[in-house]
Amino acid sequence: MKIGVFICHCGENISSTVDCPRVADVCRGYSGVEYSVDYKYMCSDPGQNLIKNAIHKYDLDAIVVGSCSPHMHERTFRNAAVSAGINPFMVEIANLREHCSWVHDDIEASSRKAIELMRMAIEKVKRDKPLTKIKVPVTKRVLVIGGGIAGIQAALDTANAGYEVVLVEKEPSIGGHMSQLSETFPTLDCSQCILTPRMVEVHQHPKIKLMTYSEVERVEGFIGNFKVTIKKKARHINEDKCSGCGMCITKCPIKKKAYNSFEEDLAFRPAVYVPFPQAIPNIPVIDETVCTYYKTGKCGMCLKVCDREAIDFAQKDTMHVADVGAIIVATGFKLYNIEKKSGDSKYKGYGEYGYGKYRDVIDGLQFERIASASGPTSGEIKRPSDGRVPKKIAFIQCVGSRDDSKGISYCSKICCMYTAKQAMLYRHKVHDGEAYIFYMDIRAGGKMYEEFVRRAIEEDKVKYIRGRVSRIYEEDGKYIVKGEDTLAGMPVEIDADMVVLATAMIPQDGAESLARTIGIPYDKYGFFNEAHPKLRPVESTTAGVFLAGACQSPKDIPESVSMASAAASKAIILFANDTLEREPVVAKVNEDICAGCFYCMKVCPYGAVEVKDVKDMNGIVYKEVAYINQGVCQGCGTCTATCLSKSIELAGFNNEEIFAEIAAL
Amino acid sequence: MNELIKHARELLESGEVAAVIGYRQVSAKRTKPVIITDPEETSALVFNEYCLNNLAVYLTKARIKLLCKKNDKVLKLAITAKPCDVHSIVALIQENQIDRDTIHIISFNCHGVAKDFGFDFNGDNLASKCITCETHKPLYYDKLFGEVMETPQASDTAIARIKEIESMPHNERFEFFKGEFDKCIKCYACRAVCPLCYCQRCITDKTIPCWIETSSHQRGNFAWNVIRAFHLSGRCTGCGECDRACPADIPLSLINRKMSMEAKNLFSFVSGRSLETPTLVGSYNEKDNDELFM
Amino acid sequence: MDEKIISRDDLLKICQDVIEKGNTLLTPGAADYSVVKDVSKIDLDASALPSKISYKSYVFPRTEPVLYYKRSKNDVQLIDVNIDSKKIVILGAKPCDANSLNIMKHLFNWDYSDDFFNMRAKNFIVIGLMCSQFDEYCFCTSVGSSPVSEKGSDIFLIPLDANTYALKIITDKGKEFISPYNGHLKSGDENRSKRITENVKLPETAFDSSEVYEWLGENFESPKWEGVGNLCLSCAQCAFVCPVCHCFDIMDEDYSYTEGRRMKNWDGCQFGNFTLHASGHNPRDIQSKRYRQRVNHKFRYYVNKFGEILCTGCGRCSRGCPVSIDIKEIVSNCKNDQKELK
Amino acid sequence: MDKQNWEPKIAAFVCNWCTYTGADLAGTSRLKYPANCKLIRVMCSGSIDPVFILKAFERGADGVLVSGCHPNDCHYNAGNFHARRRWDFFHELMDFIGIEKGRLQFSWISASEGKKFADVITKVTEDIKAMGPFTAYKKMNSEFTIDFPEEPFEILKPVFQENSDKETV
Repeated sequence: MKIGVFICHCGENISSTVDCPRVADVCRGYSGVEYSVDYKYMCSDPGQNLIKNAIHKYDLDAIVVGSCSPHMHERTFRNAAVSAGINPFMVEIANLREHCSWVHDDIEASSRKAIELMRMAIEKVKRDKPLTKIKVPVTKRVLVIGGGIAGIQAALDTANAGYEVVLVEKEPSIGGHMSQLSETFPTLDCSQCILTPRMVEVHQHPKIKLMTYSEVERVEGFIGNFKVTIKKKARHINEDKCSGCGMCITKCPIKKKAYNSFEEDLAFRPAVYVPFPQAIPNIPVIDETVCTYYKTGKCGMCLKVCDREAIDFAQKDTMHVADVGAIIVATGFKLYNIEKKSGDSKYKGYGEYGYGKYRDVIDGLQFERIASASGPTSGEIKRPSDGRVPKKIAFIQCVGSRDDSKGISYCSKICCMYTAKQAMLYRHKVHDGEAYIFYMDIRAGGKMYEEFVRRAIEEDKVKYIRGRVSRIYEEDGKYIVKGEDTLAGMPVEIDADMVVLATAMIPQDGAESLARTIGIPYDKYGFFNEAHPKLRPVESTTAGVFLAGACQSPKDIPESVSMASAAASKAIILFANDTLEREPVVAKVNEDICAGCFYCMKVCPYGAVEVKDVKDMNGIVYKEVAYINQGVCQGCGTCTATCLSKSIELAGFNNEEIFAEIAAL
Repeated sequence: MNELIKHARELLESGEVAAVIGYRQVSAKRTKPVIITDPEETSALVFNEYCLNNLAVYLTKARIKLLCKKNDKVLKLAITAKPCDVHSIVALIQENQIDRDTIHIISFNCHGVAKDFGFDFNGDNLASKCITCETHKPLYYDKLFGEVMETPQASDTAIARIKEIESMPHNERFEFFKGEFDKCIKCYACRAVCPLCYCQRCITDKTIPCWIETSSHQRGNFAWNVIRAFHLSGRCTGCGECDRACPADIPLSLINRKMSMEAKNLFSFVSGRSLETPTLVGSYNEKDNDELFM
Repeated sequence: MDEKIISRDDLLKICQDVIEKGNTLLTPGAADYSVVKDVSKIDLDASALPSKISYKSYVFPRTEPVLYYKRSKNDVQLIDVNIDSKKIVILGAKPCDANSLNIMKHLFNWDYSDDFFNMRAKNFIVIGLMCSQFDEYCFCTSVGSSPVSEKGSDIFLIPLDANTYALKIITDKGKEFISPYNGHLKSGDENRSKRITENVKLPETAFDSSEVYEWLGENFESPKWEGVGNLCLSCAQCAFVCPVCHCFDIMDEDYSYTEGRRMKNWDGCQFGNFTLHASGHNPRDIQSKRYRQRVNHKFRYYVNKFGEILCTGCGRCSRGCPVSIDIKEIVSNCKNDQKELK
Repeated sequence: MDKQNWEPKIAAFVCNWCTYTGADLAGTSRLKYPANCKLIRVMCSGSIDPVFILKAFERGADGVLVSGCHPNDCHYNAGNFHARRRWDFFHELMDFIGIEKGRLQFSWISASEGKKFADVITKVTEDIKAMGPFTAYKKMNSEFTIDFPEEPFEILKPVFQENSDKETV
């Protein structure tokens, strides 16, 4: 093997404390080194040309560059090597700058260390093997989990780019939390009005396969080649036959047994229902838990009135398998449960605010329903308890958020804005009403956001009080809100008719189990982790799985939408090629000597290890060995060290290479 | 003993098992493993205080597994196992080497075995592992024989030895173990008798690169014995076969015992005691000891 | 034959002199033949069983460098090993051990003369001691030796009583060794030692080695090997404790990246990798073939090649076998169709 | 060996993502630390096998440092957790066998802890200097080593030439 050695001065960054010409001289003396040279700037064009010319002239098989950190210029030198016809993995970098010249003063010591670092790199490169990038075929179909605004946006963008989409939503209708909202800040335009057309578009899009009332059960495979099993829960309505006429809903005798969860339990719904009138798909669901038929076997009113024979009491959950190349997770959020919780819950709740005890102490989403024209009060602001119009409302921000003692230290980001909006809406609808907002800080970063809050204060006379509320109790039909005005430095007491709590956003139920199903990491609250907080915010650490919306952290609508579009474009980028190229730094099992203990499987963070049967000449399985799926392996090498017989090799860091480095210490 | 023979005979005759791995008597105080496939030969089977071998080592051997394949059918393998040998079987099941379904465990209520062949069975000559044994009744079995009898009392000299070594300064300890390991002739009997050393090719047999020098000089011996002990850390079930097999009388199970104690201290784990507990190697706890790390 | 009488004290004086001259003196213990530093601790016990490990490692070490090398850019420099020429005196070698070098020397000299072995063997003085003890594993009488065999000894001792030994000088090397100490020797009476040797209890002859030789020749493919093959666990303890097993492996060891040494290490035919070819093919892929090889090598191939059985009947391999495989039992059962090998 | 002029040889096995990058940061921050320690980069601390450490001692290292990402920070989620369990064990074994704790040290150094990297290297170097050469290990095979005439590439001689600004290309 012929090795070329190139020592970079990095201007004077290296050469000021390392005698570069001497290092090059010494390296020339090592066996295998055909050519050794030092140069002012190896990464410059002349420097790279020096490398390329040397490769041609001396017919080099491998090169070692003594320069800055490989994190800096490994790619540069690999590209130079490739253009001169050498495999990029036959390039080793000795870090003479960050690990040597910059950190040592003593010329003698750092020159010696530089020589030793070069010796290690030379011995390693002798054992390097040419590697080629791994090609994996790509299934050009995306799975979007969650049919809220983020999921809808991601699905539409991907579908409009020409790729098939499977959109899975666990509720009977898509729309998510946005469909529950009344108006949106800072424009105060009607939430449903802007959302519904998008929902219809999803429904009618030829590339989108919509699966509502469904959940992801299992995810196998890897980037470009996921196999997803989806459980479609039984609706007990034949979707092909149902026309959405709603006769079954009107005739259902069960009227007041089940709370309407879309109305945030402020209203009831029948046993057969659609969540809301604009639901997509407009197909009802029969709730087995309240339907008389499932209890007594009688009734069957819906069956009688349905002229299309769409009612199917015997329907069972079904499993569907989809092959997809990418997954966009957009499972969204739910609100912190403010009722006082027993000890087993992760969060403590706010017993002192009396939520659940006093009917007029409500959370933000309940207020949205009350303020919504399609809500239970048809948009009139009324108290849930007695239907009276409240003359004084206290809004309390940061209920749950930014409160370590209650379990959440993060800011839920949107509460400042929606509380301002809700106070504004209240003032618009009840002109003589008073709105008080208890806040810790007002965080109104965003286009037109600060102006919006100012408008609430200045034009709509919303009264902001900086301070926390210690407790709420009922007295003569009023709710006494005891708090503190920290700016005035005195206690405050407000006798409100209604209290609205801006509760924290927390991840949707089952987020953690879904994360385990897909194999993506999540933080201690259950929000999914992005691959890099700044540079890869929409990718999970699992290749091919992208994140959109509030499942990653609290977000408002425009952020969720832009993140969804970003996730969609990541998927589209992935689909731009028929095959996927991956760095070949992956582990490989020596099947001849694998004993099949599967410790590698236990330690693999990515589930890349599979069981493979080894057959003899007659096709009879005689042993089971580990097999590492090259598409899934991320190349950490934990399996290589766990393998007791060292039967796994990590390409680029294999045993011989590391041995050589140690030997050349 | 007749019950054991009868049971083994029934198993073989019914065609349920392909072979019975057991012990036969060769002299008054010595038994020897025997692999029986013919019902007629079951009469040789015995179980007593001289059944020292840990027969679980045979379960992973390809040639023994081959015995079970008859006309496309995989028959069971019956094994007579002391309660402590069952620990090895559990560890092997957890490490995917055998299926619980294909092993028929014939076990015994055990009151200890002699430390080696040829010794009278009494407190002075009790095998070291039996002194601290807590499983006189097997944790898993398909058939149980034997009466519950009292184990002779003996003092735990191994633990005293470990304490003694721990009290030495580091350089003395190093010299002590260097001297012990220097006796090693690299016959690998410790590896051959260990039920958990089932690797198809041991790390020491791999010479490109040569992580463990194959020469049996001090350094090669040191590397081999340290890595052997490390590979068994958290896995060793403490059967003590390595000690018995070693022709150079290196106190191998002393190190194994020490590492088992560490497994218990650090991770509250004892190998081979439960099929449900995840193995120590290959699992982790976010709360594992972090003191070691700066 | 020249027979003398020596008292125990005089014998120890000779030993003391050997040590003082800077030579190595070995005596058998329970585990091993060990180097004597203090002659007063010498305990010549004719009724001890053979030690666990034989003394072959002193002439054929378990590991030894055969050359050193150093690589420079375009060159390799080789440096030979100096073989220590110290005399090694074995006092009280068992008759079964004493003959081991004589048996092994054929192998180290038939096509290539192995200096390492020959140099050490030349400096070896074997003082044999009659053996008066045997156990269930001893079978020296079946391989042409006996507890009173003088074969292989340079000098042979027969204990007459607690403090006197009959001393027979067997070889010229022995004569040369003892000549400086002739003053310690008194002339003896051959009949007296004969009375003792004739009354020594001999282990029963377990098999006829020529019959075994015949059977092995005809039953290479015998299914009987399977039984013992299933039982054997593939360690090489039998080979490593054997006084005449001599297989070795050559291995290069680097001790810096440009320098290194070539080592000669013991190897054993029961290891699965022993015959593993670079191609991946293994002619002795299963244990029964390896065990068959071991028996064949000892009782047939070596006889064919060198006319001697590669076995001294010491029984170490059986005594130490973790699964109690008894080679005597195997060999004596092999030609008996009624008995399986296990 | 002259203990005054003796410089220890230290091998550090570090993960690519945290400690190696932390060492880069120490460089870009121009922090100073002794030049005794050479880094061997692996992808994750989970891929460091105890045989690496024994081999480093065999090759004359006087001390070994193993370093990776902090718990919960692993680039590969869990590699360092497996590593930690492995080292907890191996370290106890080494201690029992008689290798002092200072010879084999462990740390978690993140990519942002350039200062910590410099501090750790300084501390490890000082610890090992105080312990002296690891002769117990090095002596083990002295009977089989011979002295070759000269270190092959004269790296022990002062290598810096005063006027090194000559044109080399």
